[in-house]
Amino acid sequence: MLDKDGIAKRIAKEIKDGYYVNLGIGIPTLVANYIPNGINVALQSENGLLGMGPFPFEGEENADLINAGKQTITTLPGSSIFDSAESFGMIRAQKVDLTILGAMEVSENGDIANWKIPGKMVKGMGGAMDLVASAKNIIVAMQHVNQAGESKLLPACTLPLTGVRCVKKIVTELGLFEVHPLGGFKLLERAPGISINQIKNATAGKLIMDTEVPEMEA
Amino acid sequence: MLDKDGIAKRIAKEIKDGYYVNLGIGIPTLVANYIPNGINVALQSENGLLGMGPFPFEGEENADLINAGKQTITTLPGSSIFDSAESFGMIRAQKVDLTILGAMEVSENGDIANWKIPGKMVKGMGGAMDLVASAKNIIVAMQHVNQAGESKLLPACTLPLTGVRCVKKIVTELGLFEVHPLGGFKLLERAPGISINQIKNATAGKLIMDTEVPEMEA
Amino acid sequence: MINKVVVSADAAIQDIQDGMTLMLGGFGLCGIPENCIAALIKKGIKQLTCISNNAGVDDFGIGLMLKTRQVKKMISSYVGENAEFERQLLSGELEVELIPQGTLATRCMASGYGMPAIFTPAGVGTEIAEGKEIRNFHGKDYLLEMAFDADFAIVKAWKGDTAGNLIYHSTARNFNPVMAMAGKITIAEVEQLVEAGELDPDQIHTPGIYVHRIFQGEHYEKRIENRTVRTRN
Amino acid sequence: MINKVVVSADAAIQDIQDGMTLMLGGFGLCGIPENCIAALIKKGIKQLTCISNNAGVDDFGIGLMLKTRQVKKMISSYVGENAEFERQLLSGELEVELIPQGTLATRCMASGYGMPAIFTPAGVGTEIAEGKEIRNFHGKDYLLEMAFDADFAIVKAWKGDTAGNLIYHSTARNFNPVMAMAGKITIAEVEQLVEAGELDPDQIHTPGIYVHRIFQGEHYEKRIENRTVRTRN
Repeated sequence: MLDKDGIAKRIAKEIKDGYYVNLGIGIPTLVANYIPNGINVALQSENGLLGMGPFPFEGEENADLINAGKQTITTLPGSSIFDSAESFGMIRAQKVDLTILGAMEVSENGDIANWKIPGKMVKGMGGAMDLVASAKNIIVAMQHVNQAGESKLLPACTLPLTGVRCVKKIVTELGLFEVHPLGGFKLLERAPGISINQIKNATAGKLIMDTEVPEMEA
Repeated sequence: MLDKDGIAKRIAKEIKDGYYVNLGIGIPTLVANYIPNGINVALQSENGLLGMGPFPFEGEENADLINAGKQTITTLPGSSIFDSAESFGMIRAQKVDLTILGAMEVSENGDIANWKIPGKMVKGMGGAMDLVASAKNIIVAMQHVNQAGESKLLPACTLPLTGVRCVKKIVTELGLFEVHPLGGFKLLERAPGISINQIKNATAGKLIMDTEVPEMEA
Repeated sequence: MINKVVVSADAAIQDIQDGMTLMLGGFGLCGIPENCIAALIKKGIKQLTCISNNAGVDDFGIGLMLKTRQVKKMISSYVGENAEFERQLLSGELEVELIPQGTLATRCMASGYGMPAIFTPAGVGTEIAEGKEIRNFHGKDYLLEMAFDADFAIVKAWKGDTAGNLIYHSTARNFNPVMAMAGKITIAEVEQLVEAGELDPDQIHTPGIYVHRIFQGEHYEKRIENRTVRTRN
Repeated sequence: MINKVVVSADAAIQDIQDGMTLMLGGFGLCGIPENCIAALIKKGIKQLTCISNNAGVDDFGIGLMLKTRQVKKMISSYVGENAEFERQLLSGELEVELIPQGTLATRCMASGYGMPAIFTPAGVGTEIAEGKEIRNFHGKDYLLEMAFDADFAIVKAWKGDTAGNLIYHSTARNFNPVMAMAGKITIAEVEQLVEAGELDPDQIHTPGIYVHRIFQGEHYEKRIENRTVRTRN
């Protein structure tokens, strides 16, 4: 079974040299720690920054330099700053190669719900609806089941949608899944020590797999 | 009768303190020379400059600094540079207070034709169609009649239009005219030494006037 | 050049009326017009509709205007951690319209660019699309979203000059330039106000034509919402 | 950071094919990609559709590509003083589409902002509106104009870094930033190429994400089309 860092680490392998990547809040943020050596990427923060660097050293925080999670961060050599309209302009124009974000539910046709639970205080969708409507490649990082033990990989989402037919891959603590063009979650890799049966039991949506499903490399 | 500088001088009196003004090629360019003392204006050049200054001194021309007429110019303290989309964005958003341009024909409902003569090589409309479609105040500077001696103030334009119902005032060598909201050219001022009859004879469109029409102040 | 300087935040906001629609720049607590918010509270202008990406926190930013019940409606993309906000929302005292962040930014920009409406795919297939016109271009669906119409835009910049030109610092830029373009009247507060001519024309982020009033603010707190650091080894 | 540097104009344009659509930055002869134009002529790529505000003059800029009959179609707002252009146009060798300058710029920007179409009042009531959808917003008519679709955008900047970030100088900015955003592949030639980190992130006009290839050009002539001066007293 993967922990949060394990999920982030597996997702990091999906990043190719030269990618511009937008990382959502939560597990996706951890992905930055596992980008392989020799892979040059630039992180886009939708509040208006390309080339986001690590957190500043203590005492070097700058209130004017934050990421989309409102965390103090740094720039890297080659960074650029722009306004919010240009930021979402480059997102809509698909200049960002990969978007990694969390989800409450994903459906077997790639719909995603991650912004609203009816009856609970709604904080807003932030930039998520723009990102999922435009990104050419979206990977979801999430737990396989919710706190009630129910599968988050569903035939259809039950929560209000953030976007439709947009998720390409999902990494959970149990494995790596691809959303099949004709519908269904195709299991590509099992997490270390996880059996096919464990995955079947935790997946409410249609599960597809080849006869042999490899275990994820460490 | 006004010469070109006289026309420019009369138009300059229409400029109010704090105006942003776009000047077209030809007579309108001369208006910059007659802006009254104490009137602060900023000239917008649609290739991407606010705060256009005079021509550079000989030897100080900069190939990177030109106006919409491709003339070498200078900036003034407080100038700003921007791209072509932002330039026409501010024009469309009516941030430019006054547009002054030349015309081949103006109709009595304020239509303007100034870009194309059928059968002749067409060079293009440049920024004129954007300017006339968006400007809240347009003054036309032109000769009252064409080279064939025909009136350019017409019931309806005969040439292909640049924009419709947009011209507010016209200054020719014969006088200052306002386009009446219900149609017609209202004569507001006669050029020095010009009689009402001279103006009537040179104006094909409907001419409107009060019983007394003052002569233009020098 | 045209001089846009006013003496203070109080002077800058003096004709803002109850019931008006304001755009307020900033992302989270970063790049917010602290001085103008204080002046709006001091003057007690009420029933405001505020277009702002966020609503501040309980004791800073727009949160301060919520506490004094000056806001009738928030138009935002994310309203974050704000207990008073939540209380007013649940009690029905406060109206909230949630909009995708890119749509919010682009509806501001549309206004500044004289475009009455724009097309965006954000929200297609979601409840955001309800009642909106959907149009397909090249096989993809887009929503038609209208340009915002705001009585005032209030922005915060780093440097500004007397002609109203603005330069922002780092990610405190965010929504400020697109809102600066979009206000019927735009008020800019700056950390440093300089004479026209001191800023390089090539480095202006917001040309002065968009700015109607400018003043140098004071006592910037620039609060950090989420301080994250690395420790040195 | 991602490195976008290529060795030369020849390398930058090596996969441009006959019949493609190119955007070329510049206004008049100001801010034009001189090196790439020379490389396109050297390689002899033909049947090009060129989106560019102007078409150069007889012996400079795009005019050079007209002389070598490499251009099938020009999409411009003003085609100026160019005898060869006029000859080819009248003889039917060259196709020309004239577009209002603001529409041209905004159709580039729309492409870079992922907006499939925009509304503009420019051309309403004129022959430009023929066959186009007209829509009324708040009592005013607008034309629906489509985003451009260009295989390559070729722009010229003053400074650039290895990550593709660009800074333009003075009014040589013009169409370059909006075209840089809009190309499927964007090539930037710069007068000075520096290492990533040497440019201030706040002063970048075109973020590197839009630029696929960058190189330092040489022998910039920067010809002046209309030299106008004052004499000193």
